[in-house]
Amino acid sequence: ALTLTACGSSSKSSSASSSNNTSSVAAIKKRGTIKVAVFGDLKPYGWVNKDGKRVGYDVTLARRIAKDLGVKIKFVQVNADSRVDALSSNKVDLVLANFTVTSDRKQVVDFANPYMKVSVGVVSPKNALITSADQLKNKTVIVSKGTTAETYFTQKQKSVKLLKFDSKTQQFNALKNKRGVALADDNTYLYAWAKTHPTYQVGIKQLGQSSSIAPAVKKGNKSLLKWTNNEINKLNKQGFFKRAYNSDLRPYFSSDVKPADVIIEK
Amino acid sequence: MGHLGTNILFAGNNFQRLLGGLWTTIWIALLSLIIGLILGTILGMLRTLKNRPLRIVLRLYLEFFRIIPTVVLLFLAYYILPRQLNLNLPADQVAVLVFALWVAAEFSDIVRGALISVPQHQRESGLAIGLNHWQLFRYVLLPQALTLELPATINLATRVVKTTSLLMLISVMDVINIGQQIIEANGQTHPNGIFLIYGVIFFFYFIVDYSLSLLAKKVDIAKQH
Amino acid sequence: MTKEILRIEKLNKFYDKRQVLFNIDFSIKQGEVLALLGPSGSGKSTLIRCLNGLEHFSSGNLFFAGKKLVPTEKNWQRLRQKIGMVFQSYDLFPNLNVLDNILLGPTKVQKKNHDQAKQEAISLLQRIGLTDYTAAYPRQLSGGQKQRIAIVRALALHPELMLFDEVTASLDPEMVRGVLEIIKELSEKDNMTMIIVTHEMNFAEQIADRVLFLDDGHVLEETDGKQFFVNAQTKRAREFLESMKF
Amino acid sequence: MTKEILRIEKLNKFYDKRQVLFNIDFSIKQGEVLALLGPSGSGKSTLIRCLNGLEHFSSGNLFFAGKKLVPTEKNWQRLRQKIGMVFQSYDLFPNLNVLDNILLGPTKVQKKNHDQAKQEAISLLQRIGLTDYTAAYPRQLSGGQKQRIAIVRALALHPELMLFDEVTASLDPEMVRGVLEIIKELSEKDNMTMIIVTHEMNFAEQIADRVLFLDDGHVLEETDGKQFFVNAQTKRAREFLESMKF
Amino acid sequence: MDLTVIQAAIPKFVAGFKLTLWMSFTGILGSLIVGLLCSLVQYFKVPVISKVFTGYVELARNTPLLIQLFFLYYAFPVIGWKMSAETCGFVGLTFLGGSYMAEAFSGGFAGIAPNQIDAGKAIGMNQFQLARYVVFPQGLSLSVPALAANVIFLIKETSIFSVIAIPELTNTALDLIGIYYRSNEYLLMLVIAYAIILIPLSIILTILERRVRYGSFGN
Ligand SMILES: Nc1ncnc2c1ncn2[C@@H]1O[C@H](COP(=O)(O)OP(=O)(O)OP(=O)(O)O)[C@@H](O)[C@H]1O
Ligand SMILES: Nc1ncnc2c1ncn2[C@@H]1O[C@H](COP(=O)(O)OP(=O)(O)OP(=O)(O)O)[C@@H](O)[C@H]1O
Ligand SMILES: [Mg+2]
Ligand SMILES: [Mg+2]
Repeated sequence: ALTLTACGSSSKSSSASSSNNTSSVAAIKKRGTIKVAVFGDLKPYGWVNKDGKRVGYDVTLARRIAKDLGVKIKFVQVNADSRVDALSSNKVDLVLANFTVTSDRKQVVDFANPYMKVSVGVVSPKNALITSADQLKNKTVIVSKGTTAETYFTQKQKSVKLLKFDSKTQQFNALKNKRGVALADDNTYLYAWAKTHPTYQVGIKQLGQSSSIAPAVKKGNKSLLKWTNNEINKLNKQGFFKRAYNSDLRPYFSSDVKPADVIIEK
Repeated sequence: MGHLGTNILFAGNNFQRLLGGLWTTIWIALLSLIIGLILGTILGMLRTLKNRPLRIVLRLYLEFFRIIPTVVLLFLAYYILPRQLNLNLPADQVAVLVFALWVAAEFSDIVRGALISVPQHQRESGLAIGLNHWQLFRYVLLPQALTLELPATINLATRVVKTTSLLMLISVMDVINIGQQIIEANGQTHPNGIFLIYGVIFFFYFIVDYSLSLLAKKVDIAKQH
Repeated sequence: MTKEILRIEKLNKFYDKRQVLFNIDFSIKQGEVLALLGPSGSGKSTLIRCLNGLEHFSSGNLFFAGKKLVPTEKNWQRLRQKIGMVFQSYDLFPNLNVLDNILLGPTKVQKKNHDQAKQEAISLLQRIGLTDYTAAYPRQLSGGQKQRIAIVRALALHPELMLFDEVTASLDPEMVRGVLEIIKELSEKDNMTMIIVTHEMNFAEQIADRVLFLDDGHVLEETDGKQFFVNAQTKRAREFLESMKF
Repeated sequence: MTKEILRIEKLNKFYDKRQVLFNIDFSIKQGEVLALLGPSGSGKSTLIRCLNGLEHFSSGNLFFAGKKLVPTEKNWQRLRQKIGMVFQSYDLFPNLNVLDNILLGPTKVQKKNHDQAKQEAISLLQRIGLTDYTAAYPRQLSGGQKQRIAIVRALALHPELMLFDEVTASLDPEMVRGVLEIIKELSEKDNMTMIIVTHEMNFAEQIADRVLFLDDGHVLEETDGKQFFVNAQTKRAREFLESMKF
Repeated sequence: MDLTVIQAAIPKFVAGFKLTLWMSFTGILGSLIVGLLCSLVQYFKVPVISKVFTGYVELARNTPLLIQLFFLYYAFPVIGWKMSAETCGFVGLTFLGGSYMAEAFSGGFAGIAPNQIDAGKAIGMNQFQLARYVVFPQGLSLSVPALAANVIFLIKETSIFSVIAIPELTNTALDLIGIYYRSNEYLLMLVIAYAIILIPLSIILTILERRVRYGSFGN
């Protein structure tokens, strides 16, 4: 308990003041590498393919950002519940791990401009398809710790029993093993997952409000935030996200998903 | 075996990747052991001294590491240390740090136990030929303690290797994390791959630890003769 | 008058609150052999261990070669080089071979030249007939051999006084003789000054110039060696001697 | 002619490939005391342990009360109730008090009535003067007391033969006498048949009707008790006796 | 450090605390039974079964609980064996703990002085009586220190149950961190919770050990 005695709340004590910001654009450039948190098992956003290479929509964005910064990239594989701590503990400079913008999270990290649309979806076996939230009452639903799906059910539908996992691999395996009647997570990956698992279907496409996914930086890291905002705008203008959608996402989605369901274009 | 998905193991460079993960596991275990054993020896020696405050501090250190589960220690070191002490290490170094401190705590107890179980008359006959305290440690107590504690040390090593399985929880790309990536990447083509991949990992750990256990038994038997 | 080697004045020893030695006074002269006899628990070991500081006495004075000892750890450590001691338990260091056991004192403590110390060690081993075992480890030796080497290890420091605490008590009966003979030779040939605790009454009778009989931490009598065994002064001592014979 | 209790014919014993007992033949009659003497490692303990099956002999026959033993574990177990044995190590069960140590055999093995066995145990304790210690645990006793109780524990089964393996070897010298006196009384008053391994030559001389002298696993001589100590037949035995005196 | 955060989380921690205790208790009980059974079979060298048990002990002792749990929870259902998370936790902890306890018991049985066995035989005891009156009571007390160490070890191992979604203490803390991002508070609470379980237990076990070591048999 030695390390814990003299601390303020995590957000306050760890905000990056401009004087010793180890993740400022200047610091990153000086270091020559940018550390980016990504998922390692979330196909098709951040995952490791059969050849052991990191790929996916988030990863492609991350590589582009590194290129535009003129630095090398270092990936740090995270689970959903460690994304905030990865930033506040300076483990990474930037999170590009399908990080949904929420008001809670805004208190503890700074989000840049969004690059994707998302809402909570629910996938279930076709032969026992869940199509409305009412069907979930008193049933067990599988989620990942630290996701918006978990938060949604924790706050809005308390009667649902949650089975909470650390990683995406674990949660999907648990669904396959029928450890819950359905699995709730961002609809964007559920589409992809359902495509490769034809006996399952995303029966609820949207629960609660739609929200957006954005890069996140440590609270107070103005320098990198500003740079990233500009970068997202620039990439948008260049049609980068559309291209990335076509190469990284479209092959994994079924035909009923449109680009407009996922990416944000201004 | 085909339906269990043997080919998943050799598809692409999967097997090499698993071996790479195993290597991560092993070097972290090895490095933590080396650091931990050295530190533990020193702490163990200090714990036999009659200095009361020192002994209390070292005892607290030992109890802290003995009571807190290693998972929790890893999270503490990975997330809290950087914020409170401004010490920001990459995950693998955090792992080495935590394991080394943990090994040092456990080993200090082993060393202390061995030192005090060196028979009293050995200590006295050392004194009787005029050895001073340091010489007594150096020439009489420590060498005897080291042979006494060898089996316990090897057992500790097996525990360290096993505990490296927790590294996946702090983003170290160890053999289990890589195994999960492979399971995920090949999920729809080899639905049973999960069985095989976990089997292989299970087997990896078993090979490493079982050989260590055999060694410990051998040393123990040799000692009794 | 021969030189006095060691003198003890009013030595008292407590374990916690329990007094186990009461006002012990005695002295030993160069070349003398003093036997310390008494029933089990009478304090023989405690007394002999006080003489080289393995136990700290609670009050009293110790004079070595006429000089009063100031009992600091440093002084004890220096004194121990002049006082050799052999115990009941085989106390060779199991991690060192015979030669290294013997050389540890001379080379590490007294910082003598290694080759010279080695030569001397070998000639001591010759004397006890164990040159063949120079490179052997203690576990390869019998109890009797170990005790003889323990004696050599003490001798290698050239002590002026030797203390023996029941050195044959854990030995097989046939081994006893060899060890006692070495001790006897040390006294007769080398004129070594010695204090001996033993339960071998025949041996004590042959070797002791003087007997100190302890009972319950008190010196009950201090008698000439020959006389003690024939005609002890106190009833307690006579009873003790009786109980030792079957 | 008195009844023969035990006879051994051509007993051989190997540890792995090493032979430690060679063609041992002997017998013992009711009321006789046989002393087993010999240097350390000559096989005394091994032989005496073969007699009640703690070691299995490799070949040879054992007759008890004229009947040949078929060496199954079951038969040994039955035989052991007729053969009491006391060892060098204090072998009381540390988890039981004195009375329970003594009663374990009669009540659990021989299924005797508890109250009756208890009465008998107490009268045995009376004989050795330890009635005060009925409820004590072994750790609260001295070595001599423990050995006397171990003897009582063996006696409680009403054995026809008692085996003693160096029962005084780990005792403080002053404790020895008490234990030996009990054994002597057993022979003289109760006319108990006994085989005794001991290094106390004075004791052996007083008690042994016959001596079996072992050397290197061979019976070197079998001599009348009185005669052995005055005039042993073999040179080896005379040397051995010599080494036991200082 | 925010006290309101801590206060708000107490009910969840209490639930996790109870679950950790319950899982530990059942798992340790299971381990003791399995371990005792194994060590007895090994002690009496029961043919075939003792070999099988030896194999089990080596397998369980030399592999991480994490992988054992993954197998039970994620891989076994693939071949049709599905157990609830709690059952997996119980089976996993018992599987691992049984091997540790077996070693502890065996160590105790092996530590009995050979002269005690001889003494038992010498008063005519049969194998069963030897086991009942000599080997068992003395072996048990000799194995107490190792058993105690295993108890602590197994309680700590329950922290791994978070990977199979059992909401015990560690899982509770990690979950709360994932939702509310208050690592300092929750990790502190976690450390304290383990301390509340393990410090008194460790003290009790030390006293027990000392009792047994000084051989206060029967009083
Ligand atoms: N470390 C100790 N702590 C407390 N009391 C002790 C200690 N060592 C010895 N004693 C007690 O001091 C007294 C003297 O013991 P000591 O060992 O000197 O006797 P001894 O004459 O050498 O006996 P023995 O012939 O059995 O060796 C005994 O009553 C013993 O119980
Ligand atoms: N368990 C064993 N395994 C192998 N050899 C043994 C074993 N027990 C004894 N021996 C050997 O058998 C021989 C006889 O030993 P035993 O103990 O019978 O001798 P002893 O006459 O009783 O000696 P002592 O007087 O020292 O008790 C010795 O050479 C000994 O080394
Ligand atoms: Mg003594
Ligand atoms: Mg013997």
